[in-house]
Amino acid sequence: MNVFEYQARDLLGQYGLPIPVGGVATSPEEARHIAERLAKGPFVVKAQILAGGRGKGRFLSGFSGGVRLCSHPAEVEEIARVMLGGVLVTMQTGPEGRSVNKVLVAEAPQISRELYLAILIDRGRRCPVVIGSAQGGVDIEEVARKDPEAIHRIWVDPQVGFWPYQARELAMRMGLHGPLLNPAADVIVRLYRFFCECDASLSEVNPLAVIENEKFAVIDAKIGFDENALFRHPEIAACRNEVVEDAREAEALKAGLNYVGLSGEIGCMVNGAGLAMATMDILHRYGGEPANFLDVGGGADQNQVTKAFAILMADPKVRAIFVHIFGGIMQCDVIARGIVEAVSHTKPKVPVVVRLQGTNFEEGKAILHQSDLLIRTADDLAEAAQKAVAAARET
Amino acid sequence: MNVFEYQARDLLGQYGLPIPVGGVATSPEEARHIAERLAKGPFVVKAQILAGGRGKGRFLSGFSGGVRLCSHPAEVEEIARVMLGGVLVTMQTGPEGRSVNKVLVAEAPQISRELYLAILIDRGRRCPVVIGSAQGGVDIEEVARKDPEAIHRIWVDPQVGFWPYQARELAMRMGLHGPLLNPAADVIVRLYRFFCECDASLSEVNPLAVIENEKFAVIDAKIGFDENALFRHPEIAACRNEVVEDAREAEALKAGLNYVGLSGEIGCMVNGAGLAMATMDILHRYGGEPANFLDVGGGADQNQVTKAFAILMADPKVRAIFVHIFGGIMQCDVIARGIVEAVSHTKPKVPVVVRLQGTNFEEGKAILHQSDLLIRTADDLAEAAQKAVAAARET
Amino acid sequence: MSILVDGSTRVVVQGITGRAGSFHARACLDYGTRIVAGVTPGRGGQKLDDRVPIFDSVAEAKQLTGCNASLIFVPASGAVDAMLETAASGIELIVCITEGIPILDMVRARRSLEGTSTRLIGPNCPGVITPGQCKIGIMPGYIHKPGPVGIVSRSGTLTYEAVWQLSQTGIGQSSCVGIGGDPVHGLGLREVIEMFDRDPATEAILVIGEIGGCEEQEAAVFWETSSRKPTAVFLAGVTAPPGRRMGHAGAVITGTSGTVAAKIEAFQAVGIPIILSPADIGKGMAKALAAAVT
Amino acid sequence: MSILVDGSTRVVVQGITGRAGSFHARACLDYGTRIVAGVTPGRGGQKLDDRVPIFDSVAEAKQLTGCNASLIFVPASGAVDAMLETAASGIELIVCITEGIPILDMVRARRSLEGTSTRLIGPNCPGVITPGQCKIGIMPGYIHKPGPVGIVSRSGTLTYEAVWQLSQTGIGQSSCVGIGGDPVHGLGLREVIEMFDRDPATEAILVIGEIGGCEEQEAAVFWETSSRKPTAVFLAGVTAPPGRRMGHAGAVITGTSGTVAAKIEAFQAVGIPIILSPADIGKGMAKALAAAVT
Repeated sequence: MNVFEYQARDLLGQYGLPIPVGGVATSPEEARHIAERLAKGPFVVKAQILAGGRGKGRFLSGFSGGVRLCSHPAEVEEIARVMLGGVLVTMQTGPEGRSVNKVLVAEAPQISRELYLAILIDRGRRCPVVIGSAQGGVDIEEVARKDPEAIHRIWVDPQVGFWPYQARELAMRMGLHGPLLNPAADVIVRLYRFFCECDASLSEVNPLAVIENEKFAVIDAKIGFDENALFRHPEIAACRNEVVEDAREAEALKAGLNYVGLSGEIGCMVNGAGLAMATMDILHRYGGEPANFLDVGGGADQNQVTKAFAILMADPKVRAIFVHIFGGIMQCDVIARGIVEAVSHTKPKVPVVVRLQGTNFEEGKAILHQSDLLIRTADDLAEAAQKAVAAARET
Repeated sequence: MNVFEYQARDLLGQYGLPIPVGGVATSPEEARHIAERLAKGPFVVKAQILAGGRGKGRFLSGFSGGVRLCSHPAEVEEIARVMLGGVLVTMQTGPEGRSVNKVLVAEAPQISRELYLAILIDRGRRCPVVIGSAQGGVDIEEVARKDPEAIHRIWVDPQVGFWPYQARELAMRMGLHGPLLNPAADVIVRLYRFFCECDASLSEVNPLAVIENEKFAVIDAKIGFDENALFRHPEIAACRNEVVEDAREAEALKAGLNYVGLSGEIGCMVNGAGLAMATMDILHRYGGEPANFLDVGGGADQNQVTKAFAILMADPKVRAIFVHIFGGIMQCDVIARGIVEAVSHTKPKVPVVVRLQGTNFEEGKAILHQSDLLIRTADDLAEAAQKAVAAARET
Repeated sequence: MSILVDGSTRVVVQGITGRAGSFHARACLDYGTRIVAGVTPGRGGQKLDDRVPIFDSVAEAKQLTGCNASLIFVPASGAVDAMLETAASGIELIVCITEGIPILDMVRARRSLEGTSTRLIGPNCPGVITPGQCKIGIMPGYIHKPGPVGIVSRSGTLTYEAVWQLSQTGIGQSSCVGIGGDPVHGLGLREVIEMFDRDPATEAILVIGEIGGCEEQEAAVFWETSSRKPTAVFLAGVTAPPGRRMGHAGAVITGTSGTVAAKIEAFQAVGIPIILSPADIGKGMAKALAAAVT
Repeated sequence: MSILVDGSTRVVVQGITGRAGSFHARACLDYGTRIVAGVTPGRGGQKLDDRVPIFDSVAEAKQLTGCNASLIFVPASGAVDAMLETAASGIELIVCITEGIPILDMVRARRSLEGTSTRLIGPNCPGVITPGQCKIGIMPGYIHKPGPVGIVSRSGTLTYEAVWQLSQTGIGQSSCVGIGGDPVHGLGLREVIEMFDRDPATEAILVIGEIGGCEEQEAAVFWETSSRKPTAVFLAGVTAPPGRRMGHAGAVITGTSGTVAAKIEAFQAVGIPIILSPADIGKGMAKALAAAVT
């Protein structure tokens, strides 16, 4: 679960990381008031969306830049007015962009150097890795490609923990010496504590700025949390309601379904994450595009099937629904009854294609056929996918 | 630093350990009010002193028992009136006993079994050890002597941590099974978390009671903290003012001196803990008894020497003062000047014997001799100790 | 022959009195697996269905039943504790079905298992099965059929689909191992592939990978020098968008190494055929086997 | 010959720019110790008294000066970090003077040093000296004199008193090691005694113990089978009350093993003479040496 920049700032601030003063605003007036309360300009106004590349982004309105510097509170208000309610398109948002409902207003300190700092889990080594670079403020993947030597890593033995001397070693490799060395190590140690204590999956500060040649400031931060660990961090889990930008995903979340919204036209309902991805892939092979990833899980009950149908049907892009179930522990006849119930109940206006395979699949098919509902079935996966793609083209 | 039972209860309660409801009172009326607020009797009234054996203790007034059961709030008030302001003598207090300024009033649950549980550092293995026994409510040293097999230990690898399965293993060895097993493990895990997170040096629950055959209660707890770690636990360090029972120790604490009050007649001032103990030992060999342990440390300045003198002289038992300094990094001439200053300033009414040895000891002796003060000196340690013992007998 | 488990494997089920634990313990028993013990702390002395004795601890279970593999259904908050308990008792194989374990807990768990003789499969996996001999997991047993193909997979139902297609095509399996969908887990693709390579009963290998991480690339390196057994690979998630978690905690593209394209490239570089459609897994495997014969 | 340190030992001082660090670094230099580097993070590139280069890290200091022992004056809150840094750099001897380190930090530190080649002396100790060759610590150098007696002690000034008495009696020392007064520390009494036993330059051993713990008892066991070098023992704290911490964090009697009586018994059981009065340490040692000659 990723959080907005303004939420990340609050959480990092609790761990003593140096955050430029500021606040989040939902109206232009509020943005102006925040700027007025800050000591002095210049100020920065930043559109709050969950995607990177904001600085080089462009609003659908034509306004350029999701991050803008201002000298006066009046200018802050003006910029906030343009951003709020707008749709920002960046390299990471796709062409549809993201709505901007909040802006961050903060002091914009004089930056003398821009560094990169991040902590994440190295899956291969199965441990946290602390990553630093003297080349901050730019795309780190780009740095990694062009100049891999410029990226420094410290892997952490989870039994020994991360010690200040390791933070100093990283800081030194990032080119920090003299009076900057201990403050840099302090920032790194605090970020590591935050990472572990809050069960973050990613803690990226980019850029970490040196200001006035003597101290540090977190200019931008991208923070993600391990969903599996949210149960022990109720205060972080509470951020969730704010961060679901997609209405379909918000619904699915409430229903306890694993859903990711996509831009295609075939609504998918599958049991199992791997099978769900494979289902999306085969639709694509036959010229269709999935409207979503949806894993109803291994033990979905009729209620969840009904909810899943409702979510798929509420999506105006969906032109056909493809239900793909491999009955392992779940029995296909039970599933079939669930589908019949759900379809009778929700009365989808688009064609429904069902492939049932595995345990009791023949009984399941029989149940679907015996219903009076317009449910198309197929045994073979390829055939089923082709039927789904064709069905989507009908409407 | 050990804390009172009522303080230990509060701290353990914060970690979710099952503490019978109750409160601490400094007056009989307050004790009665606490009992009245509790659901029902019986109640227990417990004298708060920093020594064990209270149950079998006796007040100087003749009243018997520092832990008493009562049926009614009126009886609680009555017992509290007898205890408060009294002096309780137990096997651990010495004959002078300890003043009782507070009593704990708590519900006294119906106990079906009494167990023992403790966590401390095993110095030999250099790790925490969790100790449990089915034989609680009695002196554990006695159990260890008579029935060593009845005491169970789990040593904890500090890199791996203490896991619930280990707590269950201990609980099983303590004879806890069925519906008691998981609640017992929960208590043990919580006590371990408390131990580590609060830097305890000892966390002893004795007895840990089984009540109503289904849950646990911490009936008495003895908690000590690592003094070296108090800097990171300001809330625990704040307990300190409450727990210094000896006025001389309270003074020494303020002056930053390492002082332990004893019952002899020779006030000692020594640099270094080992030398200070050895000094006490040699006085004892010659028939004297130290009034205290006092280590002024390796870098004591004149100010501390003056304060140390003041504390020794304020002790009415002290009949002679023995200053014993080995000049290593400290130079004896500097020390001698400090002693001269301190003696001139504080004008002790008892004889002062000084042994200076090590760096510049001859210059130091000369300074003492040249002063007009009645300072007795000796080169040899045996001679010095004998002079100190003799001096104490003069007065 | 087979890998990891066979007819002599003696299994303890941790969390056997829970809903999933009891359900799947029975299904494993029905398949013929020697479930010799269950563990639920506080329920020691009871029995499951009058046949499987339940103990308070794995150590007790091991001492009294000689179990040598554990199947874990303990909820996420206690699963790592269950793993460490099993490892401490000296049991050599853990199959952990539990889903939703925090990644930092798994980091600690894996670190603690280092240097022990215990091997972990999972968590968040369907388990392991040697058809006709031993099923330790939640996969539907009846779709499997003994035979020459070893399957290793990061997925659950997709593996069932693959097994189904193989069995329908008449191709049996030596063992099937679901390594789990979490980013930090026990045995990896490569380790299982190496086991299959050494196993005389396994004549060919099917690898089912997906987006996220770089285990597929690490596994591919193996063929540069070692295995000559016919192998086919299917990879799920070619249409998955970057940065989104596709159900499995581990199925998320971060950086370029996590994409299907990067993984395909790695296998193609060592000459391993890629099955492009999930509908062609049975056919693809048959083709790989046939190619090896000629 | 000697143990642990000699004229070739190359020392880095961690915390060299602090008050105690710079004072004692100079005192060690004056004694003739080869202080080749200092470390204070953020002060790299400076020098102490224009002669000792200061580095930002121990790794740098080691790489550029070849130091092989470290003397730590870092305050308690950072001392364990300094130890781990030194161990990670591969330096084989740490002498930590720092007082007041929390015991749980030392528990972690000792555990982390296990399996490394680094030996720790201290913390909360006076250090180690091989008279005439190398002083790594805060003891007054001039009281020492080269000779045949190896001293190991849990104390500071009491050791100086003992050395003083020995030197006054004409008995020199091979090496003197203060192992420190904390309950969890580096090298123990027994380990240092074993080193003295193996050291050809050490002809006799003086042990200075005190109340608390049971290191003395563990050390005494050594003589049951091994050392035949003349040995004398002094133990401080016969008059200390139970349960009170006598200055040193480790000097507290808990249970019976911590008492002087229990420790005396252990040494007497293996025939080691006990020096009863602290005024008789020189004489006692002379007697032990004389007894050995006859």
